[in-house]
Amino acid sequence: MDFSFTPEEDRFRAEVRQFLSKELPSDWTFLEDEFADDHTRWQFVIEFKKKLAVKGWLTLSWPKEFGGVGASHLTQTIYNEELAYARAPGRDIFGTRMLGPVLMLYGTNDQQNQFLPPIASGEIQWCQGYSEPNSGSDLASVQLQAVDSGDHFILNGSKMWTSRAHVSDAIFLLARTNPSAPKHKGLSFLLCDLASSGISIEPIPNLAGMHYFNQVRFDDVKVPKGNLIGAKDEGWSVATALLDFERSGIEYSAEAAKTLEELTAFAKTEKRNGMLLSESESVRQSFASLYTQIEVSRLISYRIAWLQSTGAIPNKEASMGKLFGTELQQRIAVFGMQLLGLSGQLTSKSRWAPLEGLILKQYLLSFSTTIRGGTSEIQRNIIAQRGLGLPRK
Amino acid sequence: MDFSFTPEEDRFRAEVRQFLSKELPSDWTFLEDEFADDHTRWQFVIEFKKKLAVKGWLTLSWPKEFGGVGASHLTQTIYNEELAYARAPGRDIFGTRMLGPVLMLYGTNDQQNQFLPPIASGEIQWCQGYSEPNSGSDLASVQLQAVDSGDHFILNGSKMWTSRAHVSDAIFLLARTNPSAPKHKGLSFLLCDLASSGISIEPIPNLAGMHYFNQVRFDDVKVPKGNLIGAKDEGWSVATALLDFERSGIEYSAEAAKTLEELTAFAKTEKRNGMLLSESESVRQSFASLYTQIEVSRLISYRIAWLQSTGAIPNKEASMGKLFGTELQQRIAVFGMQLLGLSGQLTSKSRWAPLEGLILKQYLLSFSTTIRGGTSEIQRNIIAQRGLGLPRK
Amino acid sequence: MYLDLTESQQMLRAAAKEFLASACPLQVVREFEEDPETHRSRLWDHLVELGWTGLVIPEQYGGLGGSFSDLVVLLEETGRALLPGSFFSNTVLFSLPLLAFSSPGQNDHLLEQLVSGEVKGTLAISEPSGSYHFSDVETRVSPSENGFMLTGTKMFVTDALISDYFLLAAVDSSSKDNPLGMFLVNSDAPGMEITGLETFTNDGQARIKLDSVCIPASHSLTQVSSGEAVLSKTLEWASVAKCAEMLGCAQAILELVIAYTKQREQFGRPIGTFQAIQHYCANMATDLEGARIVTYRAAWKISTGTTSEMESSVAKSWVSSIASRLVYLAHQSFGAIGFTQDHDLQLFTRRLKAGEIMFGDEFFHNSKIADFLGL
Amino acid sequence: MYLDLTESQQMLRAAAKEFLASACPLQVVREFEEDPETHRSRLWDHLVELGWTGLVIPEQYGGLGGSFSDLVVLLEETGRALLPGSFFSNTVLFSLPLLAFSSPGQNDHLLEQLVSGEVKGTLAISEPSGSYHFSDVETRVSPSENGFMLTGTKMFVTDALISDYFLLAAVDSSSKDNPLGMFLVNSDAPGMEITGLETFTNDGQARIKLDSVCIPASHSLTQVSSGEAVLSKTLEWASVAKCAEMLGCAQAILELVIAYTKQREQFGRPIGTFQAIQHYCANMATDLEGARIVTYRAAWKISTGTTSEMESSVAKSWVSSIASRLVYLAHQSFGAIGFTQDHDLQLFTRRLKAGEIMFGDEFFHNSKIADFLGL
Repeated sequence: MDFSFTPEEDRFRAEVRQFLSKELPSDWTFLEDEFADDHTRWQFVIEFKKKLAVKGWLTLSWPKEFGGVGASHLTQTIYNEELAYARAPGRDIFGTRMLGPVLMLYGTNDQQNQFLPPIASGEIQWCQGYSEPNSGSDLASVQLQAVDSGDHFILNGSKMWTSRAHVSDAIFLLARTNPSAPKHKGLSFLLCDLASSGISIEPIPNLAGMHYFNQVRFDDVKVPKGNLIGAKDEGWSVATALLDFERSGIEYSAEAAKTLEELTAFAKTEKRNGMLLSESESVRQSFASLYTQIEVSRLISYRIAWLQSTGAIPNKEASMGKLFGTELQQRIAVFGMQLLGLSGQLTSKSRWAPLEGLILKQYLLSFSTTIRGGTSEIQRNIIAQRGLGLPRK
Repeated sequence: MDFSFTPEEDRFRAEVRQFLSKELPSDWTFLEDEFADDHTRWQFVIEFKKKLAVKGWLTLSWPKEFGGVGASHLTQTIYNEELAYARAPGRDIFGTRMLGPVLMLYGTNDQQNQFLPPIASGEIQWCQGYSEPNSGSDLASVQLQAVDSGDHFILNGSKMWTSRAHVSDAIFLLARTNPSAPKHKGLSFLLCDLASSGISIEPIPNLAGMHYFNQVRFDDVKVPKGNLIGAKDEGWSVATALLDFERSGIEYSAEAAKTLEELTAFAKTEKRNGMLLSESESVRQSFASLYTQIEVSRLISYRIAWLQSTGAIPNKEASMGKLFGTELQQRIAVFGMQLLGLSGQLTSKSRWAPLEGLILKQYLLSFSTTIRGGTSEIQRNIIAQRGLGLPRK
Repeated sequence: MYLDLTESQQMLRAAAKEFLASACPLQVVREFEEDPETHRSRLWDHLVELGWTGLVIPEQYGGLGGSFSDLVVLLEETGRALLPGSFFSNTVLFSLPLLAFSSPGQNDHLLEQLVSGEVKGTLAISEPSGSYHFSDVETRVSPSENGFMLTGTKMFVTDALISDYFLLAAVDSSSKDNPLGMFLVNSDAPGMEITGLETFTNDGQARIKLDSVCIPASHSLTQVSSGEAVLSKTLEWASVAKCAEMLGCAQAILELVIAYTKQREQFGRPIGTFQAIQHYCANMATDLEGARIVTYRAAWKISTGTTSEMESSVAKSWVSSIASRLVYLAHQSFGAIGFTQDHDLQLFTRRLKAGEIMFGDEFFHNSKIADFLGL
Repeated sequence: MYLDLTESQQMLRAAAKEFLASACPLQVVREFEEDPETHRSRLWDHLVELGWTGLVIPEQYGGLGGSFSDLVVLLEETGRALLPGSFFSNTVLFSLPLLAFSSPGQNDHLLEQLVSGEVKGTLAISEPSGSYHFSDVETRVSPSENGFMLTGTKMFVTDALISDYFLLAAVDSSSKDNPLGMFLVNSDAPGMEITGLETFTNDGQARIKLDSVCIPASHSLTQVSSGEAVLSKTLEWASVAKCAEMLGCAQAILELVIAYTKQREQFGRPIGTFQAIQHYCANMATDLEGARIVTYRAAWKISTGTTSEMESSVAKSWVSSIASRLVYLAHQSFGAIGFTQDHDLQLFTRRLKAGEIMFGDEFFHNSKIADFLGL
């Protein structure tokens, strides 16, 4: 047993932390879901991502042959932890963590040469087109049609919940190329330029009023055949192949730790009924319990990263990390709102909002954390069936 | 809206309460599950039941034509509440609340004349034979065979979880009289003298070391045909007919209220770290929360009783009452154990056990409350499917 | 015991349902959030016409003389419909205490004006600390020529921007026995500065700065009872009334969930067939069953004029405690669609959460309950 | 970072598993509860033979010189097997502090005797108040001829009836700086009265009454560190060691549940196919995943000699908090059968609950964590 990081890993963490504190405005309280809400802010995000690219950090874990640093999973986890803790922009999950590895595994040399470098440099923003209006947890029920038409496919249908499509350049997606095959067969993995003719993007603002999700409609959109990744009709395997990207879920505990620190500072200055909030025994118990849960979440994530670093595939553990981390975020959000009391109602627009309205934003966003990226119910099913071997039927 | 009881109801409550405080030893801390643990104690229970019978209370809600008082559901609820609050013995659920009404509905005149009076007088102790080794929540999967043999049936098989069989005189049971019929058909409702030849009773002590449950084995046991209640092969309808007995579940909140009062007294005298437990803010919060939940449970029960008094059939509400009441008992047990700390480990045998080991007993018994009488899962299924109309398949 | 609505309450409910369905569909709720002025006066005129402004005010002032239980019936429906505007603050936070604590004749005219809808009032207690504890009231009152002078800051004052009067808590530090006073303050009195607050329900809360605001002596509401008594009763009524609104709102959420999970299919079957979803719904329904009955009980206690503080705190503690878990279970049942601004669910989610916070949350009321329990 | 057992730890675990499977099946656990004497000496001799009594004691005293992490590996297995007897108290509650806080040469012979299994020791802190707070120690110590004299009452002393020595906390009220002292007391010293306590795990806890018990000056264990330091470290180690036992126990429970729900059929299918049961199991497994990693982390911190109090409290807070919900979910999955004395589940249930209570529960450790957080 050794829970320590190597001196190089510690140095790297310090370097990332120093970079972030230098490059990020000290009053940065924005959350990922609102980066793209505002044009000026999004420009800052893009510039920031490019700075990360210059440091080589965007593709930290990519193998050297694909232009990456070839860093270990633990290094990548440290990086992700620090960026999440700082609520930093530039964590390009769709490009660097999802499409990149897919291309390395299934792309032709030409496709790799064409698509990987712009991801690594931060020039191209990708988004992900899996979900559709009628498919939530049931991902394989894709209805977007891609009809073979000589040197290209013609796409008709729509994608839903497409995060940041409105500020992205391109989308990777699953489309049905063989409508007569069973549900999981007959899908193909395609890359599509969002500037293509026939594409329209409609915002789906969320309950916090932020524009993050979109519906992307495809009306006779042409996709060149060169943009087919892997074999035709085998897109399901391409999309779900067990990719070796970092999946520790370290972000959950990192973001939670930051919030808990901010709430601690609040509790130590704010008085109610003549007493500091931090002097209340039940407030103290809540802080201690949440701190404990954050530690649990963080250690579960470290273990996932470490397992990956040994070449293991921690499926069950990743589901546990996601399940526990996101439900923890909800518990912190509820506690934060309780602690703030009436002031918790104030939005970030109010000059009287404590912590610039951060807690309210986090509370409102917390409804989605246990849904997106695989609902808590799906995670529990996976843990029980795949992890513990309980029977399906 | 009127939440008040009538003056007569209030008077009745006072009368019951006074009776109980006079007739019960002041140090009575026994729980229903241990009444039959000890011969002397069980004799006291039986005598106590007969005293209740003399007052007419045993058959409070039976119609007058069957020798009852014909009291309203609310009066019956008050009675049940007071007995539960006092942890009094003599609540003969099997005889007065279950078999009695079944006989009134399905029994012949002869059967009613034969079996009802000894229930009303408290002379005969009945137990219930529904569950079997292979049927838990799936009650209809009865395997006990009853073969038609002229003027009697011959029973072979066994019943499980038979509460108090070891101190009972007779058992009412479901047996399979038609093995080729579907699961819910082919069962018959029979009455069987436990002194019959071929019956053996084995104790199933529970995890608290109490003897409450038994396995009852039937080896060529003869049951006269006159003991068949309702038609042959239609025992399922007899057993599950919606009987108009009091089902408010008032016992849950009544027992809980008593325990919370005892814990309150403990917290107001016991010091830890130089402070009374009752001065701890988180202890105060827990007490207040549990008190609130007891009130909720009690009011849900009153509503069920009131609905019944109007002739309504509160299925969904009764499931909610059971679900909420029993889970509340678990929360109180957990809190009680937490409050007692190390002393909570001491059993009733220890002279140093606080509250004579009551909290530990309640904690250990609390594992069964959400299982027996219909598991919490079954209650939730009923609420969702029958109550809210969610689809089964 | 009679645990159902009276016949007249059932009529009141039916009429309210009908009116709200036509005058206040969710589209109006949305538009009101964006721009209250489009619908405000139309909705208000309707309420006056229906007599709602005088529901709890005796007939001698032109009102209907309804009970607190009647009010609860109505609020359950306005909560279910998410009725925007100042009905709650005007009736619960202003009319009720004015009625109960005015000395004979003191505010007769004002009560008539409340019924006719000519004037509106609201309550101003909380301050920047965001607390309902009496000890946190720092706004100062001192005697002035012909009356009193008030200085301080009030926060989270509901409907302050459109109210004509505030029932306002202030402290006279020179008085040892009864430092807390309750005063009627005109919204246009010199020295008043009212600023709207951006809250997540856009429900028109405001900050009020009082700079040496002078009011006549007759505007003290502590001639009959102490300021503490006025404030504590007012807060108690407000918390039970809020419970009623919340349970209507929560009931609407449960109905949305049931309707959705019955028809939404995933993996080839309605998601309402999944045991996880069924159990979520069962939990929500059970929580709500308790919420309804504790709220009705508290309302009945208030209506009958018996001691009711404990029962009121029990109601608000319980209804607040179920709000957080209910909204999470609802969203979890809906999945992504419930998280969008376009979906109606979020309208209810935000208001239910706000209700949890208002007039004391679970912890605030648990502290009171612990006191009552002698702990 | 290396988050797995070392090779030697894996061997230790395998050997422990093998030994416990043969020497300590659950039948032995049951018999031990009824009548400890049948198996006590046989089990003890085995442990001595395997070197377990010297696991954490350096080679110079004849021990194996293992680390605290090694101990945790072993305790996870003894927890899984519910090993009865005094291994825990002797090793964790006595050998560890004796080793760490004896002055050079002070207890060399005793350490050798602990390794050889000739003597046994345990810890006596709590008193009738049932508390682990230092301020609740009321047993008095005063100087006497050639040493100290002790008077007071200790409660919940594990394995007191079979121990030769007690490491005992007492207060010298005349000392202002370091009132708390830790002393070695012989079990057969005049003035000692040891009475067994009936607990729900029948684990041999006892009450000790000390009436002017005299001990030599050399029996003070506060020559190197203060009494508070000795006690606080001892309690810290005990709480992490208890976590290890508990997680072995909890793992065994989860495995029982999985095996049962896979085969038990209701309504024509294994109950393990019901989503409710699957989600219960997923929750238990996730809680346990966290329990294991926080315990290992605390053990690693202790092994490396770095500051570890916070991490230890985090471990005990978490493992205690999951214990209650885990046993309820397990029983809920089993239904009635798990509630019987004959079923093995209850053996684990009772011990896991007892573990939650020992050496500070969730609330006790949360208070410490809040202090560490500067709240």
